[in-house]
Amino acid sequence: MSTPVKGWTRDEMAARAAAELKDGFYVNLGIGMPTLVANHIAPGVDITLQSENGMLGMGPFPFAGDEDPDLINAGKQTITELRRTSYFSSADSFAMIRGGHMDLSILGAMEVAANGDLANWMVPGKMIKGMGGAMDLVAGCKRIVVLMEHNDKTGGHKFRDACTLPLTGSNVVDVLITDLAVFDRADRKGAPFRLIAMADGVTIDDLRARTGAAFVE
Amino acid sequence: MSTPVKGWTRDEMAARAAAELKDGFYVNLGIGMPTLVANHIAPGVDITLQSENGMLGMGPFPFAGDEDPDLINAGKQTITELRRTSYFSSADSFAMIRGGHMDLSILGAMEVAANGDLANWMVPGKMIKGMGGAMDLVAGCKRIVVLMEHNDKTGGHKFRDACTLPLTGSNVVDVLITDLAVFDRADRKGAPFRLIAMADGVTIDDLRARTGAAFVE
Amino acid sequence: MGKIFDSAVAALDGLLFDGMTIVAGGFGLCGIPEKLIAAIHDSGVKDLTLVSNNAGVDGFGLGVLLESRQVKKVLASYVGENKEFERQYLAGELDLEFAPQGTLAERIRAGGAGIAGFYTRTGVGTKIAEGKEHKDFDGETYILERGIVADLAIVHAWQSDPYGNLVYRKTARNFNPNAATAGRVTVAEVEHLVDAGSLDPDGIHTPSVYVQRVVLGHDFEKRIEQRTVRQREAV
Amino acid sequence: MGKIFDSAVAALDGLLFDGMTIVAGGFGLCGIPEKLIAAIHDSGVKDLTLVSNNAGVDGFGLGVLLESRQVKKVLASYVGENKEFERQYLAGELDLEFAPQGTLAERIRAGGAGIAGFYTRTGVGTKIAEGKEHKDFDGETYILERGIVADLAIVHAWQSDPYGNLVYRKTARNFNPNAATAGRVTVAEVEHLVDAGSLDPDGIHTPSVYVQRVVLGHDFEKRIEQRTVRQREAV
Repeated sequence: MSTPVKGWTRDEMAARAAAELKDGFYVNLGIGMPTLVANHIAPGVDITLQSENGMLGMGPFPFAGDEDPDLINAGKQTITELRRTSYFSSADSFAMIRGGHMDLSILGAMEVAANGDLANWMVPGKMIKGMGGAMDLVAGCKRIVVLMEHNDKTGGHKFRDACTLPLTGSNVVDVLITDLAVFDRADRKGAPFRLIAMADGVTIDDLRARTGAAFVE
Repeated sequence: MSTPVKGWTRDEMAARAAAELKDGFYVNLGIGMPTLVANHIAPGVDITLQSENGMLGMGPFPFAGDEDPDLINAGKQTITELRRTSYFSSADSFAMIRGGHMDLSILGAMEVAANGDLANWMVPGKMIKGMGGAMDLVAGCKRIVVLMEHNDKTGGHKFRDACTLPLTGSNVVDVLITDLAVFDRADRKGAPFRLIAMADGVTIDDLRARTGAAFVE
Repeated sequence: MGKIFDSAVAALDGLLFDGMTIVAGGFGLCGIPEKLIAAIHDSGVKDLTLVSNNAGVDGFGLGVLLESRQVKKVLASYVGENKEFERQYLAGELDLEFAPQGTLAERIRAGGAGIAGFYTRTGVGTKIAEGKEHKDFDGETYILERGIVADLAIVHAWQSDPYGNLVYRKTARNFNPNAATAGRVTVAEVEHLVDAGSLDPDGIHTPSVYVQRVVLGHDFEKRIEQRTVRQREAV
Repeated sequence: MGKIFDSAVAALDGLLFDGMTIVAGGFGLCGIPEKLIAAIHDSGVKDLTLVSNNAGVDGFGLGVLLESRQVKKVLASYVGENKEFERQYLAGELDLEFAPQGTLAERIRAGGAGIAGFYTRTGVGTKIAEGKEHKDFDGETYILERGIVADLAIVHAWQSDPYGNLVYRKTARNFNPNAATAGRVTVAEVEHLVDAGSLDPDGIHTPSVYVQRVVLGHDFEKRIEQRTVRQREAV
């Protein structure tokens, strides 16, 4: 097909995603790679992080010895509070999400389709752990950014014309950041994904060969 | 028809209604005569009053000089708080009411029908002020007690086979207390109102003559 | 960030337009955003649809917008305290929609929470149910009520921090936290601005995400509608 | 009144029956009613339907009820931390229904609030929407989700006063206030019993009307699932 290219590291992908964060944004970061985004927020950009288990204004991990079992994030990790923090119930937390008050969510994915469909919660035949808050986040946040490897471990397409896995949401992805490239859509009314950046060393032919979805340049 | 009888005073009616209050009850008292009920709660019976503008544990009127514009009841009267008081939003207040958590509400009425229909919010042709929280209270509270004069000023029937005025709720009244008598129903599944007490000097013939609704003795 | 504005006029700058829908907190005259209402009055914006439990009184609260004829429609649960309201309504100059108080509160909450509609028993069998979808659940009949989203929410709070986290005081809370969630933009007038970190994070009623602009008010009138007192008993 | 009970066993006395539905607060192992779960385990009640965001872990939280095979069905949003759960589910011994976390929270709130059903966009176009009523509002498609009422709600709170007014602490609040509204009976275990009048009336999370019984727990385990820390930087 083509010489394998190295592409962006996970941290470089997170830095790309951080560029989506604008001053004053309220943001929910999914579990896994999206949490790395917090390390790349530009100076002067003030972001408030939501944790969907009931917290706005999530702080960093505690110092050893300061862990509080009553203070965790949605990944069940111990965290800290900030001077801006508020706590609320799960129903209030998802009212905030479902009601369109969160500016942005950054999530991982198994598959993304050309029409913005997202699959990230179950693989048929494997034990299903549940969708947690992912379906609510993709249905409710104003803008959804997905961070995922461009291909699976066998080189298979994860950015595809249609998802093969059960969906988390339909027509919900606005920005797709992979280790090879960045794509975005102007709207959710049929606009196609447009390539806006490629990792050093990736050619458009490489990218097309490793992509199962139509996109525009 | 019959010699007019004096019947119960408003305070006596309120005392009758107070007998419906059991220890530990959470109660909402409507505007007007129902507020008198608070004066007749038996010793040893601990009642928590709700005010639907967002308060549980309503205290008495303040002493002169202690009025607080931020502390009013649903009748917009200045009140006080108690050691048990909590405040909450209007949506939370009516979640409490609609969700069936209030044991009892005592309301005034213009008309009550034999099937438990209640009319207490509008008279066609007159300026409509609105139903406020009355429709929510009758739909949501476990038990509805109505306090009203048995007849209107011209002697017309207010307890009737069917209401003539627009309804506040259908099949919602459990107990009807008038200046002449007390009626209750075993359930809301078709049980008729049953006469359980009459004011001194009222005869059953008086009562039947002054009542437009079927009831059982 | 910069959510704190110098005046009610500044806090509303660019947000007002003719024909807009405004949801306002307050119950009677308790907890109403009186400074923001005054600024809306002064702006001259017109053809407003107001969503509020009550419509103020003659000369105060939302009543001032009725007097200046800036209001096209009111959605409320009770409007009994307002003569000018009555005059305009009876003259056919004002559109009026009633919602039961709990249904109104839940519709506002639903709008803020992304709930397009919900089923309630409140109003079944009454005029309020006419024309609404009916549906049976577990043998009981419910009606469908719709969520409400407004172009602007105006609320009154006791305290705000610099982030726009709000705390309300006693029964002045009422519709304010619900209204705050239901505006495409939400502006809060507050009695006290407090330092970052001085509010109890467990005690914040409206998290900052809901509040885009805050103005510190001065000399609030906070009028009492029914001044009721009891007598001190003789010692 | 007398809402305060001496032990979790006493607080649950007379409330448990085979085949019942129990809604439990907690997120992961944070804010779970661990003492009440242990007492339910010891009671031997079986064929339970559990409504809870998660199902505990092996040996702690709701996991103990799975191990003792007291559970017939679980309604949750995420059950990833529990091997025994996986074994029973794959063996067909356990019924499992998933709800998106926000839909689950709203279904519990709705049950407590007398809302039979509500329309949400969450899950439209996914397996979750299969078999559910779809309805368009303003050009967007929503699905109907149902309110949940349980025979019993069990919650964990930080403080209670003698009336059963509850205050939760930090993210241990989570599903607890919602669950507290959705039980036909609600029992709270608390870390601190405080005197009447010592809670701020503006800061109570669960008003007393929702709470029928309270038990003061001792020696809570409050296990941490993911102990994550950062390094102190060298000075």
